[in-house]
Amino acid sequence: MYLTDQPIDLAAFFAAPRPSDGAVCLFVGVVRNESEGRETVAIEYQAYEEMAESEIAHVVASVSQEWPGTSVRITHRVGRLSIGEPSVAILVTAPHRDTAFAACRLAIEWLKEYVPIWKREIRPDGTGDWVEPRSPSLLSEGRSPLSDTLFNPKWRQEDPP
Amino acid sequence: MYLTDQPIDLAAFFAAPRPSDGAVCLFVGVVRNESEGRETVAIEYQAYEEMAESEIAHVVASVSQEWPGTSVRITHRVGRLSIGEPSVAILVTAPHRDTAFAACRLAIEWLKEYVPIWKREIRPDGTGDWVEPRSPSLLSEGRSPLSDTLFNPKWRQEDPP
Amino acid sequence: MRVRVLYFASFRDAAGRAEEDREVPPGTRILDLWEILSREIPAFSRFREMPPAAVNRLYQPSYVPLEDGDEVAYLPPVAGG
Amino acid sequence: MRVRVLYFASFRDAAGRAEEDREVPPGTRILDLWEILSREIPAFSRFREMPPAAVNRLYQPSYVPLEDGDEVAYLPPVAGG
Repeated sequence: MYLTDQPIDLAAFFAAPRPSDGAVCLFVGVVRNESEGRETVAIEYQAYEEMAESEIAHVVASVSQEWPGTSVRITHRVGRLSIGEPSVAILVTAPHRDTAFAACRLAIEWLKEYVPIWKREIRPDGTGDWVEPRSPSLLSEGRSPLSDTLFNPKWRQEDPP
Repeated sequence: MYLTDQPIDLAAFFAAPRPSDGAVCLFVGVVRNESEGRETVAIEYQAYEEMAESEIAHVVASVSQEWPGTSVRITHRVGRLSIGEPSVAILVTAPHRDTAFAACRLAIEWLKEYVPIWKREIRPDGTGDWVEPRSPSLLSEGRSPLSDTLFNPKWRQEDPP
Repeated sequence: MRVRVLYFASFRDAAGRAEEDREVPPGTRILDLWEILSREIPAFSRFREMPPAAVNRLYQPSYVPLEDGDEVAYLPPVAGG
Repeated sequence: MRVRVLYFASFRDAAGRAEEDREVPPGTRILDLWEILSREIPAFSRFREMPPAAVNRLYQPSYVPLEDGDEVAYLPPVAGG
């Protein structure tokens, strides 16, 4: 279970490193009070839950494949969050810091690009639009580099018509 | 006080982000059980304490200057540490993740290059040598890019003979 | 045949529902169903191209034919993290 | 004049002491004192060049003259983190 509707407890999330680990990199995304100059009072996160669970699993597996020797943990909050609350936490332990930083950064980038989670920034008057960055072009073609590689035999078997 | 001879309590070290912060990056260095293929059972950290305190302050100030908008916290352990114990923790909060990652990475690199702390890797038989990487050449010339810039008026006033 | 369609975020707001079952002819592709939905839900036509789609919780290209019992979702640009 | 010399890590092991006071002639530079110490402490001669040095807890170049009461440290390669 990577998604939770409960506050993320960072102390509990922080796993003990393995004896061969020399580096830990933790990234935490938190709800901030403004976005492009507009005040935000809260953020609502919505997920396609079953798919988000499997896509986050793909992120974990793909990052671990890209950076061998790393151990990757991810948790993502859903529901309505207040300013300052963690929305996502990614913990990477690795033998060395180069790998820990690179894997942690890759995990958050892939999560943001491929995991079906949406957010609505709520303004002081209670209104708020869904944030819609541009979809990565690969994804618009129905391809995810994560699941193509590892988890989508159907896609690999079929040729475009 | 950046140095401590007590175990680093990561939960206590984790500062609440500011309302305008959207990203937190935490790096933790931990004692690992081997180094270049040789087993390690513990590491002894020794510091030139008064100078290390001021050099870590220089790292914090220089990183904050290099990446405006970041907030940087550092703590470094001294004494004898067991496998898995944190030796250093660096916490950066920032409005956005690019800055948080970059500032956190820069802080650990500068700390490793310029802060007068040494470590001795202790082998199973109790012996162990001080780890001596190459000094950065600037430092061998008596110059620190951190303190030159901000804190060393003496150096800037004097010309080489 | 029958497929289940899921709506999320701005698509859910535009459709006014979170999910529904749809009867579609055999051979209907992901793109064909999107075009049907776009005619019903005006807000969908703001996309010049079909958005990313998932069948049974995996991203799939638009030319993939649907099968009876599939769970289909068209996904507005994601913004997790 | 009198300066205080501090030794750390491998330099402390080689010197057999953590610190000491030294009498040096006025005008002695950081490099001059290093050369004096190198003659006394054979392990120091493994460095072809003077290692980084700090006076009163700031890195300083080798040509800086010492002053009475200065705290001087020659620093083996650091390895914190």
